[in-house]
Amino acid sequence: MTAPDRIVAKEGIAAREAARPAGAAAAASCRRREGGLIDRSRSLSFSFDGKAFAGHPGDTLASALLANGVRLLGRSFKYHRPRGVLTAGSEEPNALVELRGGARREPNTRATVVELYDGLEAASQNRWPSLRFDLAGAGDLLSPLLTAGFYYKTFMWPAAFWEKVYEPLIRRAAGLGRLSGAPDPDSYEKSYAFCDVLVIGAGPAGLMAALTAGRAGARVILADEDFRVGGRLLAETHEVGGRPGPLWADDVLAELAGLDNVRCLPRTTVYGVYDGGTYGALERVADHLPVPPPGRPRQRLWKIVARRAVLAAGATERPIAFGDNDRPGILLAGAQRSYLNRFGVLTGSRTAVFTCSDDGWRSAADLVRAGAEVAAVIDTRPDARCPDGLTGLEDVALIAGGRVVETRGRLGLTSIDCLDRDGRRRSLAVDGLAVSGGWNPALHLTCHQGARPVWRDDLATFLPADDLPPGLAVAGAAAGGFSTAAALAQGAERGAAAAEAAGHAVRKPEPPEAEDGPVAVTPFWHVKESRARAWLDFQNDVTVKDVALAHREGFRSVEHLKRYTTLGMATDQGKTANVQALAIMAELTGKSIPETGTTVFRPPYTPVAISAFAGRSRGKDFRPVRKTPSHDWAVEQGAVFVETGAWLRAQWFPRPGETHWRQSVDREVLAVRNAVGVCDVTTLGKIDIQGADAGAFLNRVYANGFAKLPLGKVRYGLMLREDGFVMDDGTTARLGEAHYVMTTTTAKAVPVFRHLEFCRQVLWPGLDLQLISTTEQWAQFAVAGPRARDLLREIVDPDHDISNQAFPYMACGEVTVCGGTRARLFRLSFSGELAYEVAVPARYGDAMIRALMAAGAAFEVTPYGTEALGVLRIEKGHPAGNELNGQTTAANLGMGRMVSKKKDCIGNVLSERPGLNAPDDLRLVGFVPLDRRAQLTAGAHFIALGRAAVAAEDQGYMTSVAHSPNLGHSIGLGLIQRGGERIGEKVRAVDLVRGADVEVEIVSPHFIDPEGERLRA
Amino acid sequence: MAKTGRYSALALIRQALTGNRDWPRVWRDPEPKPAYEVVIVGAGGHGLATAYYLAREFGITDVAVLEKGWIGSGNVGRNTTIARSNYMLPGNEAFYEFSMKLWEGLEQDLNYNAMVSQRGILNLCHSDPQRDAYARRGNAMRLHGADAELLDREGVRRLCPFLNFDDARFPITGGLLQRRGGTVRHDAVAWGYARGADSRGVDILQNCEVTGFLMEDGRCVGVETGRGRIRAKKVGVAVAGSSSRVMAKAGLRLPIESHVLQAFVSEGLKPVIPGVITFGAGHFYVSQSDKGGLVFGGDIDGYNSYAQRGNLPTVEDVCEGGMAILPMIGRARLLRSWGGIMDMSMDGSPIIDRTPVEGLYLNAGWCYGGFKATPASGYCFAHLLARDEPQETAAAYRLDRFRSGRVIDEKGVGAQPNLH
Amino acid sequence: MPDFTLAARSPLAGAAALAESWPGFAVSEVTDLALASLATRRGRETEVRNRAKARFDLEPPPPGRTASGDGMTFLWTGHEQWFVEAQESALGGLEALLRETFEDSAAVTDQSDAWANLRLEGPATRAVLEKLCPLDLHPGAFPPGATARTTMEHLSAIITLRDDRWRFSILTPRSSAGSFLHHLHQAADSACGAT
Amino acid sequence: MRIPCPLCGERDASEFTYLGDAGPRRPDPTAPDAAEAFHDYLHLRDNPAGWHVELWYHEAGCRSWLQVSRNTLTHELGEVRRAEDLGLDEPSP
Repeated sequence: MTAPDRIVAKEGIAAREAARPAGAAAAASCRRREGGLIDRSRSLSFSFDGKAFAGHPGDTLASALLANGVRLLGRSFKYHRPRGVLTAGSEEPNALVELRGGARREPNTRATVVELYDGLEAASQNRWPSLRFDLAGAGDLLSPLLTAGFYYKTFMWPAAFWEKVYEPLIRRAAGLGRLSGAPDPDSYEKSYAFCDVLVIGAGPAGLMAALTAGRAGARVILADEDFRVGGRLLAETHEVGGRPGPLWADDVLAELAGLDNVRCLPRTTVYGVYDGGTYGALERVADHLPVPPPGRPRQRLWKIVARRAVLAAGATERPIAFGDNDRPGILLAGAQRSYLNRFGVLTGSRTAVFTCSDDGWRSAADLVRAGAEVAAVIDTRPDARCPDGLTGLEDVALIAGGRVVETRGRLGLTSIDCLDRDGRRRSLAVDGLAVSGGWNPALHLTCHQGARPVWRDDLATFLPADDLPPGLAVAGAAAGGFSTAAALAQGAERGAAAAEAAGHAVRKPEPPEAEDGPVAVTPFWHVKESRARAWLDFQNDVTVKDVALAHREGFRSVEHLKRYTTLGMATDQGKTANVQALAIMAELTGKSIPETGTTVFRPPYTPVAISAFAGRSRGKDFRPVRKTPSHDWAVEQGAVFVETGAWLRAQWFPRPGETHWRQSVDREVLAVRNAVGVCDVTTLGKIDIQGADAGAFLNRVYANGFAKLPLGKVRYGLMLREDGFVMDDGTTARLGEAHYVMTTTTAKAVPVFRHLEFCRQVLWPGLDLQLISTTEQWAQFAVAGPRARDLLREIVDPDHDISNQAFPYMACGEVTVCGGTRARLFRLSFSGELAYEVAVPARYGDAMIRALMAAGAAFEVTPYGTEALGVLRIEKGHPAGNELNGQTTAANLGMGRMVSKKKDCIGNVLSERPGLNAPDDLRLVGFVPLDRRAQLTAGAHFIALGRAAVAAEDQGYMTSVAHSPNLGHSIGLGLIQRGGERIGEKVRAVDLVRGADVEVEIVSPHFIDPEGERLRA
Repeated sequence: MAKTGRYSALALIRQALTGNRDWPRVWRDPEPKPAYEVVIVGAGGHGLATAYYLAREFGITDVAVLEKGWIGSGNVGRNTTIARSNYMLPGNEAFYEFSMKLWEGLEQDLNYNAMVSQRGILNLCHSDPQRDAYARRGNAMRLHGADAELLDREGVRRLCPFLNFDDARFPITGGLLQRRGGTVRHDAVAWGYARGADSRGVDILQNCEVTGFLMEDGRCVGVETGRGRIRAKKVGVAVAGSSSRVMAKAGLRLPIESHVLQAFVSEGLKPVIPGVITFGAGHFYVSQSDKGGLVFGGDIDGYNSYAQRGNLPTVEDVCEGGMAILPMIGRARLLRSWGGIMDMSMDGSPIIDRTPVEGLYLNAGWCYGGFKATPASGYCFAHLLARDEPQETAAAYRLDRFRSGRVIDEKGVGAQPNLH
Repeated sequence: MPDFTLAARSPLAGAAALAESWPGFAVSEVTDLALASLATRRGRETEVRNRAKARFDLEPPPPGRTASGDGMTFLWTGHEQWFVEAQESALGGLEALLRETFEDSAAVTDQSDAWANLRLEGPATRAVLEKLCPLDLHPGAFPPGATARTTMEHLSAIITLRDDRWRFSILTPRSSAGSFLHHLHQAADSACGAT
Repeated sequence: MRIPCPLCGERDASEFTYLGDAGPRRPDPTAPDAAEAFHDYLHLRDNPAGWHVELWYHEAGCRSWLQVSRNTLTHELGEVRRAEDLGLDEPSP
């Protein structure tokens, strides 16, 4: 053990040193010949900014670049300051690169967490023309102008210049990395997992927690963001139970791997805590490979439901703010040790240590042990001395009560100036500076449900609050247990408690022996003597001066500070910045840190690719496809398909020679009017309703009367919402004494079923009825046209009489078709023609359409699609989706009289509100262009002739239009004020967005067969 | 306003030369007075804008704005920053177009650069009925003097060639474009209005939670606060997200539920998306900020919540929607998410009206469209407070419209707040 | 009159993905089972149980469970509701048999054509399903005979563990069965290696 | 968020469809004040910050409508019961 006075004596040597060219060695290899957790027997080639390098398995991109003497890795956001590596983990603010090329380019990738693979390509970003020569770096000179929030105070004159000049300039400077612009070529997947205990982090605390719970038989998931377990043990030289830390970690991993009840997920970041013990985690399945293997995803998004969880995510080291503290070569001390001990890399040929706690001394000790030169330990504590237990530091200079005030080195550190406790200034020629400002527990996940961390003066840090997310406990450094022994003990204790809570008997764990150094931090936030800017948020270039300006201008709450200065808004989310900035604001306001505020964190802990959240639901697989029973047949016919909700439906069936869709649709419409057409209407919702009270129920959910629907009859039904507006329409058929089948529109099948269940279970649980969807069970075809009956006589087995007398309009019944296949037949018409709908079990749907077509050949049967279906219903004046838009009442649709006032039904009370019954309300009517050649357009608004096209003159709008091949011109349905009273009146249909303005006549909405003779034929 | 108070490039240079030491506070931190002519509860965007227009347009400067936390801590600081006036229904469009016009002159008016950026908003459509509905809406906009263009598929492709035209489950068939739509730097709106109101004499009182209303003879004559009793001739409440909780103190039940809306931002990226784009076959909207982050969102989570956080299914749904139209953003990383509490009303439209309690006025029910309305909402609420009659573009936002049935239901889903 | 006898087609007939198999996992379509829903009419709970016992010698199972007897398998699907499975060949119509058995004590509705019935089997089945199914399928949580209705890849699915190891069945709506199979195929590729 | 369905067990909330406050009871449409009562029933809400009894529909599972106690500040779940079991005539809590 060294006497402190001897170390102090060495100060004189350091003080006399002139600035020697320490940076000269920068380009040489910084890899030590031995030591670390890399595989020197294998070499991996990679490139950075086009230059080839080599590294080893076990390297990160950052460690491999540092090993190759590359210190300059990027540029900051605002001032384009040259930047190197600050950390060795996911908190990295500086060393961001564009990883990979082509469509796989990933901007803003932290070099410190990229696992090196052979052939890796990376490039620096946010610089032009090159990383070393970045013209935008000149902006650094203008920094007095570009203070926090400067843009709120200028760029306002002249007003037109914002979008034209200023903003384009700002946007040119926006962002860091570039997207490829091409679709992400990789695949992603989701996985679901359930466990008793989720352990987050596989350092000493996490490993111990997992081991304890795992041995007790609990279902355990252990997730760690690193590709190797061990956490801080990998970066330090600690022993655990007499074994080197990394080897102990390997032993534990091996034991865990042998337990069936334990699942280990390396390369997996638990990024969010959600309600009900749900945790989001991202597994980087193939990010350490050049491309994912065939069939495998690049990343997997885990949704883990855990009865208990132990957060053992460790801690993040804090920098200290001092003049030009952002130069390449200045690292956090813990990171410097990580590069040395884990990766065998010296981050400086001559290194100084700047610390406010004993922890920084570890760097000096490890460097000395590795035979590297340590220029000095600059310890802010006036009474600093070498901590107990560290050896080999006899010859290292100590500057007690010291501060680093300035640094030098344009593209990398060459020297520092520091003050001793008496204010004497001295220069040290160093190309490495290890900074230790204490540790912040990685408590981010504890905040995800709103808990706010609490300040602990004795530890000079925020600790997790008591109101943790339910089921979550915190262990190790994340809970303030900074020593290895404390981490092991807390891990064992929390792991045991979690397993016990999940019902497992736990044998009291014996944590192995390990270092138990005291935690002595004298917080030191920034060096007041520094005149140069001192960085807090490295990436967003937020300095101490910006915090002072925010304070001056009144942005003093933590949230104002962050929003005004952009502190903590960069890709690292302020992991290395927020606490210091808060402390500095506290100093400025003269309040304590807890009085000033706290910093909270929201998901995700580290950024997650948008692709990963989308998983397989992208491209054509964005949503499932529902295919009708006649789909394959329609494909054979060359049908054009259209997406209607989840369904794909045939839109029309082109025939050879038809060059425009209208030719096909006109032909199909005429075929229905003149012969017979067939259309797959399976997509309409079908709901089977059975029970003694089914009739009474229908009478309450439909606005029109259903109490007396006879057996074997179908009735049109209008369904209102409780607020009196129309919800849906459809038909209901009575197939048995207590058996009904309802149809809904395609779009409303699901919401109507939900609504009926609501009515059945919540409103009227006393009624006896059962509901089940049969949409998928039956393939249903509309057969429409004057020859529909002729065709069906070929299909329906002859023992069923379907003559007009036996089976009139609105009849229904169960029949057999095609020689015994059971079927349902409904005499319904959407087109206004003699029409039926015939339903067969869906397995026969494909055969049925073929049978209908074959049987109908003699009657010139024509398949028709949704487009012709639309034309037919517009010709007939039936409302559909464009009219049933949720904003219309029964009265709007001309069906006001259908709403029974005599019974209790959903919606009839509120349908009588004055706002739904205004005298100038909209009414659905028909429209024809005065100039029959003119095309009507849906969405046009109606304006009186001779009046200006302004909002005050707006009388309504066109809902649906079609070309009627029967009438030979365009027709429309529309909602216009007092429409029913205005038949024969002429107005303009103004469609400004399509440049159309057509004079139209208001007509009856029933363009074809207004008396309904055809459908009763 | 202090001598150095006017913002300009020149002021920046002058300050730079003197070490930025003389910038004044953006708004004062006064002690509450015992009485004001008007007290506004809630120093969010709408409350601050109300105070600003009361002072600027209606000459009422004896005004206090009360905020339980820090100004702008509500939804003005938690949104996706979109400004647009692309509404369809009478009662809405005139109001939002009025708001758009106020946005257009805002910075010069406030001498504060809120970065009103009219880079356009494009609503994609994926079917013929949707196109027709957009035509109806676009025409309504044009009839109100707003701009609107209906684009076909090729028109959309020319504007945004990077959209998914090749591989979409729901192909893009066109879109409705409002070129004057865009984004505004949200926090700056609160700060700019605060600065403008403060400089005209309005007291902005932070950390001043309203704990009750002072009632005399059935009339509201002030508020009880954590910083003492404050009397006022008129009290205006603009606390969207907390409207039910605050108005309950006056014994009122509202046609409002509080729901959580999540929003998201990606890491900073070099610009790839020019304006605002919305997906029409799912719920997703996105723009790219001047700092480079993709700012995006989708549906509300769908259940009553005051928790300011949502859950994973919504995150997944939003990102699925994003990938559906913009497969190039897949490797961009979602950086941060947040949740805001929305006043979801029963028809999806807001309320700016007197209440049954004399002297008490309500500005509420903004669902998740309140940000774009900030200027007009402030102006119209100020008009109502100053003159006791609605401003003409906000006349339909009555509290009693659910009783009368004169609802303004853009989505046509009825009295079901989580569907709006 | 020409013969238009209708040929049946299963929901996934001809699906290429059904021809594939993976190490430790296979999927096939079950086409020989009839399916009908059985829902107790209001207040007839005891009667339904008695009739089931008498005719099929089984107790209609409680929530989350299946029960088999006399060629019938009951899958619980909702409050007082079951899906009843039986061999297609064994009946003169399952729906008719159930109607005859339960008369007016329960509502019976044919569901045979509404669902694609997939059989998933092999030691890797849980590893495949982990990527699709949001339920805990650990044997402790989802024991043999367990059944549950849930959502997988935006699609409705009724999953049942059919033996005491790793033979599952999934019922998923007919119209979208192709999409379901597509996702299952991708999950199998990921879990077991692309074929 | 996970909802303990009394029939199916605990499931992710995404399996359920939310309706809202379970307190309001559909009024008697024949009562003289039916218009006002229906307005109140359909539109006015207590909207509390804290425990809230609400209706959810287990749409992807057993299709039961459930009456769920849930805390709107913490998203904690309390008692969950089938709405049908509660019956029509139970007075509002």
